[in-house]
Amino acid sequence: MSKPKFAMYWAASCGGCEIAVLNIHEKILDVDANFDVVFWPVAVDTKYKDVEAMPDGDILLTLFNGGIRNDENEHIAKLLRKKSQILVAFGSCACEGCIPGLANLSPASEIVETAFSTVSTDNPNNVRPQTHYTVPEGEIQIPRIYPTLRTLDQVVEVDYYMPGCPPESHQIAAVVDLVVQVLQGKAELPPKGSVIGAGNSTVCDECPRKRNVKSITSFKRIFGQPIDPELCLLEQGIPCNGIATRSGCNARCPSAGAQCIGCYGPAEGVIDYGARLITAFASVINSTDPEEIDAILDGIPDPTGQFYRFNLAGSLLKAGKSAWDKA
Amino acid sequence: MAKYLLYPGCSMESSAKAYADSLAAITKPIGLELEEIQDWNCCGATEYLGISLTPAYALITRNLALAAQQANGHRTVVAPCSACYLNLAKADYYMREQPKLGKMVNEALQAGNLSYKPGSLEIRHLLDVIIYDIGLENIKSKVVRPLTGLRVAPYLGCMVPRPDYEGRWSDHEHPVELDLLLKALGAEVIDFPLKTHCCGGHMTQIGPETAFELIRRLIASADQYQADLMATLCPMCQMNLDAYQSETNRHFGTNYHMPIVFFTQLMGVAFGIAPEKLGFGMELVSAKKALEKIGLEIPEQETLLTRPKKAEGLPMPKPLPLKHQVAKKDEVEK
Amino acid sequence: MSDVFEPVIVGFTCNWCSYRAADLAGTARMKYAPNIRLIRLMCSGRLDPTFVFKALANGADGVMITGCHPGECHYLEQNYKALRRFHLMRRTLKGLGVEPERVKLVWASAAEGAKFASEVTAFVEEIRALGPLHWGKALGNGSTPNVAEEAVGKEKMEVAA
Amino acid sequence: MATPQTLDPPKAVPKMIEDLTLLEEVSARTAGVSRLEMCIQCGTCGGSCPSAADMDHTPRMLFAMLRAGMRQAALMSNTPWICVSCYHCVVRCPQNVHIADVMYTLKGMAIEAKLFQDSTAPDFSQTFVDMVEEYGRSYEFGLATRHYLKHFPLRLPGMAPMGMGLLSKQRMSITPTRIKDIKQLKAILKRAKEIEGDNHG
Amino acid sequence: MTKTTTNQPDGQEKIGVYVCHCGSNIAGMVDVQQVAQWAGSRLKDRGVVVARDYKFMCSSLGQELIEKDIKELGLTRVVVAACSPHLHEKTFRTACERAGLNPFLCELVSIREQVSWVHTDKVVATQKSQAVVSGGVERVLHHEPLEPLTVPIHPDTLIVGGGIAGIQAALEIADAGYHVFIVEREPSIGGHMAQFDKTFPTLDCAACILTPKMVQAGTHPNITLLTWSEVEKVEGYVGNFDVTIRKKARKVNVEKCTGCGICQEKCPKKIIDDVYEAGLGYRKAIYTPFPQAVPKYPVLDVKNCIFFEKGTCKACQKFCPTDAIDFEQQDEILNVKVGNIILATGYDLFDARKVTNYGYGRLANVFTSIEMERLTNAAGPTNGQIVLRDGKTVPKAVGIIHCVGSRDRNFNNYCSVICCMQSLKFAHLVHERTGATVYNFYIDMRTPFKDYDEFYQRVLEESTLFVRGKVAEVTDAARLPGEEGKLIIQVEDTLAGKQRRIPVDMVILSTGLEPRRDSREVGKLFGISCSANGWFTEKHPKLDPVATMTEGIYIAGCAQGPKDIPASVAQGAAAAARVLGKIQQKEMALEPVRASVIEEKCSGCRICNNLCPFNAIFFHEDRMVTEINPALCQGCGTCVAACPAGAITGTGFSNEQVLAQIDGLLLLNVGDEPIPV
Repeated sequence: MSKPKFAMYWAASCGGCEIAVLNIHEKILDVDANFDVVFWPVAVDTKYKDVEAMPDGDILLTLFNGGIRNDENEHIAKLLRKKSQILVAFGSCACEGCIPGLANLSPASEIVETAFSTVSTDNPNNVRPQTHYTVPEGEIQIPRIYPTLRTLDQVVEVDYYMPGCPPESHQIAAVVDLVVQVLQGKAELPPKGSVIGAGNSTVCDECPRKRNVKSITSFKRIFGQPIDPELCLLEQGIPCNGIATRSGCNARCPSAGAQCIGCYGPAEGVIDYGARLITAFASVINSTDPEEIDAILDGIPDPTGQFYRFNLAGSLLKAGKSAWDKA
Repeated sequence: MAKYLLYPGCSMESSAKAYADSLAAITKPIGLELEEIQDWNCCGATEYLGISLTPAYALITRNLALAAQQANGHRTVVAPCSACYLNLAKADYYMREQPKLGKMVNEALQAGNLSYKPGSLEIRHLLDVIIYDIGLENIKSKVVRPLTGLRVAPYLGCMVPRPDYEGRWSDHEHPVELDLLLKALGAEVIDFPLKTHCCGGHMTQIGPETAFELIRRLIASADQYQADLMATLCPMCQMNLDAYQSETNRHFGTNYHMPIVFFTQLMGVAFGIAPEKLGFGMELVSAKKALEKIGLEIPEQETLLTRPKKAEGLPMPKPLPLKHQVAKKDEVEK
Repeated sequence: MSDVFEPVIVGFTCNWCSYRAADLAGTARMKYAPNIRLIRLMCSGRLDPTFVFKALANGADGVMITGCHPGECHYLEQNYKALRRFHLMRRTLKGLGVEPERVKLVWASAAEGAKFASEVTAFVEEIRALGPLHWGKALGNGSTPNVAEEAVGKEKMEVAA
Repeated sequence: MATPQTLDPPKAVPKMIEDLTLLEEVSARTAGVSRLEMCIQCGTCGGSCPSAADMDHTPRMLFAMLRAGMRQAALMSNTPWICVSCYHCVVRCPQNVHIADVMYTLKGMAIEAKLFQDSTAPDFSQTFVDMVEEYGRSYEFGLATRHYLKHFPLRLPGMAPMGMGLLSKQRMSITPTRIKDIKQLKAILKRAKEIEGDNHG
Repeated sequence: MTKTTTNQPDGQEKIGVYVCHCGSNIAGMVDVQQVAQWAGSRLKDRGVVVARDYKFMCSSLGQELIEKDIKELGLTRVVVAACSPHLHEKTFRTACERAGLNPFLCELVSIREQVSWVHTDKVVATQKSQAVVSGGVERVLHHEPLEPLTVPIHPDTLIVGGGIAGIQAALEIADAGYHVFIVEREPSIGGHMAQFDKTFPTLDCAACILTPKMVQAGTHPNITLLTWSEVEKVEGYVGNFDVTIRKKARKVNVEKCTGCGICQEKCPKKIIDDVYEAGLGYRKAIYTPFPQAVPKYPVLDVKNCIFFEKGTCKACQKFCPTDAIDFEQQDEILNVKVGNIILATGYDLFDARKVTNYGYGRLANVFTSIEMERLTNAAGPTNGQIVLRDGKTVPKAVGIIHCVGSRDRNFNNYCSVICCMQSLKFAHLVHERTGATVYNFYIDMRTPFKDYDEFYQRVLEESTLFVRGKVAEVTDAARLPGEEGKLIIQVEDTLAGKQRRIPVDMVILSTGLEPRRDSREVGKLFGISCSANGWFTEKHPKLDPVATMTEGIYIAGCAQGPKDIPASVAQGAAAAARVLGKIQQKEMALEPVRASVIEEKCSGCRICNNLCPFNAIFFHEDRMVTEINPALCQGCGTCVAACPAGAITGTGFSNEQVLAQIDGLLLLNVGDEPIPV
């Protein structure tokens, strides 16, 4: 009998996720062994129309990475949803917007302007993209940018979420294993909508650093001063997001002496990732004097960036006001 | 070595020349570096404030603005004159307490392309700097001719210990700093009850009778304690008590002879500097006799007016431990 | 609906002081703007920024948080924690381009019914001045956003000759 | 130099009705935060004042008068002029009222309203200020002589020896000193006066 | 992964909505019928099966209406839209309970205090009411049945402080047949009152009325006196406190000691007694603070003992007839279990040396009120003779200054309550014992309470000279004839409107009361708060003046604020009554509004660890997880809001409940424009 079909797609994202998948070493052979890769723009040459031609639900597993930034992204998201039995929001971008989601702090028009008119751009005729344009070879179409980037589940129904920027290879391997097990009837799929390839607690759970009762009198950048290699970074005033970030990465950054920046997104059941950090950080500030508190908070120069680096599009407010005002 | 910006004030160049001379004479021995604020102007004394708010504060603040320009790294302005000290400190404080005032003053300063950010300078009195920065031990070590046997009434007047916006002094009513300094010089310091009472201020000019009464109180009290002289740190006080003493005597038919000298002059004497270098002789009520006493034994006098030190009878309460700044200087403690 | 903008405000009140202040305003028949809807928490320390973001995301134009006066917290010191969170929350909103003034922290003791009433009315006016946030309408709840023409203005679509 | 401006004797002022804006006005025109409204009439100020004996009203009474809106009587009082700025009342006041600064305010208002019984003090202040504005420094000799000539001609002989003493001991100079950038100072003061004008017309 | 839309109810729940008219109180401004109809129709798919309006929901008929629906329609949730929950939440919860529905499945939303009474436009008020009801419905969907947790009450009581308030409380409880531990810092109970001579306004002798009570407390079978002891640690919660007490070494074996007093006689070391004699008298290195001390056993003051300084002496030991002196004796640590605690830790006196213009400590003949108490006390250093510091001269003129350190922003801005009467008492005593001229300097004369003003009248009759004015300064600087050698009181006589200088021989400073220097630490130790000034904060200033925010901890006497003896005694008794009430209950129910940690979600980040002022949160180092003690938790929810992993949940005010209520209030649940105002 023919192998179950596998697809992977790359919407608004950096491509790191594809690398991560290839990074699972010999496990990639299992993928090949167990699946028939029908659609994977970076790996195999399939055209959209080929996918459109497939019967609905023909694909068993689709790993969709990247957010929905333009009409092409949305079209393919909907298409793959129709064609796939299991659609996985793969990686931070698809799950919660990730770095591309930070563009939600500015209106789309500004983004286009920045892209086409800043010094970094060589654009002598000051050209702007157009959705339709006729060239001698015929008419070409360029995707239309949306006012904001949306997460996959804000556009289509998603079966599973796999967080991480990118997801850790050992986690991907584990998921591949799981699916293979399921195929061989050796395992059950987790309930729809659940997060796979990650833990249920937060990074601290896997973090080797010592921790005590916290009482913070100042926040500092991690560079330019001695850092106790044993002690919890937050206790040293380093704004480490590990406390609120889903476990599963084996606390890579903190164990390596860098603060967690939160790529694994919120813990199980958390509604707004940033809110958790705001309240947690504020809770352990050791001051009752408004001015002193403000002075201490100056140690977090860009709270929005600190708290929503990966989660903005997936947060309650989803975007900066300037972006939604235009919407 | 600390470096300070000096705001001398008008009197230092005229009525309080003795203060200026003696200060100049002692700075080297105690290693006090002073740099005069260039082209400073009068602080308005106690007069301008009573005429018009913004101009008065603008007048004062021009000096701070100039000082701020001149101060590279050093932010302490030292004023030897009480009124100057208070006016500078007050302007700085009120512009902080009431930003509106700060706005108006800076708007005025704009007209002279100047500006001053309240709180950017630290305004301190000369004595404050000598006690807390130079330190008593340091001063003791410089004493070659202790003022042994000289009974001195320490007199600070009003505007140094009060209102004391920054809490720099040990007390508003009975601060100990001057006493400690004079003791360090070896003088016999009387517990002068009126040490921070008023010398009459500008009343010598506008209501002499009022002023004479205030002068009388001070001189009389110091005399009761058989002080040989009064040591002050304020040109106005010195002027009133010294220059108006004879007039006061005439007014009340008294015959006091109480020399009024600047504490810096006594420091100079103790450091062994020649009196003439210290502005002695400029005082109208001569300190000659008092100076002669230095070094001589004085017979024990029963009649001296002193308070019962805890003799027989009921014990006295222990004195209150000095405020932090004093306390932290252990040498001051003893 | 009248044409003047009527802001929608969600208020979070401490069960021990400000909620009672609201009750007092009632028993004293003090009048204030009806634009506010109150939610009772045990303590301002219970306030989770999630609540505020949720309210704003779901159509509120402003959020008022009220608690016991500093030093008077029913739970000793929890209102100070609310104070810190409030500060950080406002900074974050600012970063998101939302006027921080849309979230206000008010201390009101159980005795301050009048203060509560006047604070509400004042806040309503402040928000009215800021204008609607209409966040929900724009992005809320998966409403399909309108597309490029609006994002990238038509005229920009032409090549600059 | 500017001809010394002297102030006219007070004109009769019609009786005023209670002026309840007085307290506020004084507060508003005082540097810093006056806290005048906090006075509990305890008398610490009146008790502390070294020159109270010569005052028409103790500071405490004066504050009561301000509350009662007795503008004319309050501004007429010699109390602010007798104040020697010793700040005893200020540090002792249980309500932390900025008493001394309120006195300065009242002087200013009295001059503005030309309400004072005796022009000695206002004159002195004015003369002093004139000199400062002219030279940027105070000029004791000019000040003393001019002032005493005008107000205590009879005292001059008595004062002469002292004056001579001061001169002979170079504690007073006959010629005034002028600061370098007097232009700048004058400009600043000019602007300051305009601002003051805009503030309380 | 974030959901903004309201999650659909599973359809299991049956909700009843009841809108109250409250006569015309609500119906006058809110169209209650419409609100009910709206809820019935628009909120149908949210689970509302019945919505009624009724004239008075809180009436028995109204309650029966609910009970009937619960039984017949099988309601699983109830929302009542009426007055403030603070008024009738209990009423409706009980109604539900009667009908067999868990009381916590009932939600009361206020449309009276917060709608009809404060708004003026009926249409708007009605719309707002709908929104409020909608919020209640969404919220109640997430309610869960809760059972109040009950804890047993240990019958023993700890009283901290053996002053008159503490003694009174102890006797009340002990007489009722329950055991009491009194912990007192000093070697004897009695407190400040034991230092006093006469007590106003009746002038009966303090010792005469206090000593019997002290003896009673000392001998009572139900009272354990722990003097020369301090509380070191308090663990547990109402009904079940574990208290650690340090019994400082007396160096005296109380089993053997008979209190004969020979040791004190023989002890060669004389020390100024700063505590009991207020620095005016002396004591030995081994001493009982005063003859009537309870217990009678002396205490050896190691700091001043020659043996401990130089290694020789031991006079006390040599002469002790019962060989009770034990230089080796060490501190003892006791652990006691108690159900309730009363703090009666009293006050400190304001340090008059801070008011330098009054010269205390500099001018010999300026005395403080407590020094005066000792001077006038027959058992005091002068045997009750009122004399100057020289120990012999009787003053001819005495000035008494009120409000020293009180009502003054430079020191304490509050009124110390007792000073006026205390000053009047001194005026009387001085007049009576010396015939001296007495001046009283006051800002305001405050003589409320029974027979106080009568006493003022009496002192007036004794021709005491009253001067209304806060004294500016006390000086020895003579200025006028007749002032030499005197203390001059300079003051504005505000009624005469002139400054006066009044020469006197003696000045008495009526010094104010201050919180104990360590009141804040003590407050922390017992988990209660202090006011800005440092007095312990009562649960309610009027309606619950002896209870505190922490269940099972009560306050009495000056620890709660300045007060006189009658008030302290009354509070002591009141606190005792409250404690007895608790003991009688044997066990008590705690509000089930509590926080708890979901262990598998807790990553042990310890963010929450220092957030709880009630010490309910503790961390298991071994398992690296945090746990919350439900009995200690007061349910504020601060930790719930703080947990970055969302691992802490709070019953009664869970995230789900609040978030759902937001949706409801904003009418997202019915897909309307958020609140058309």
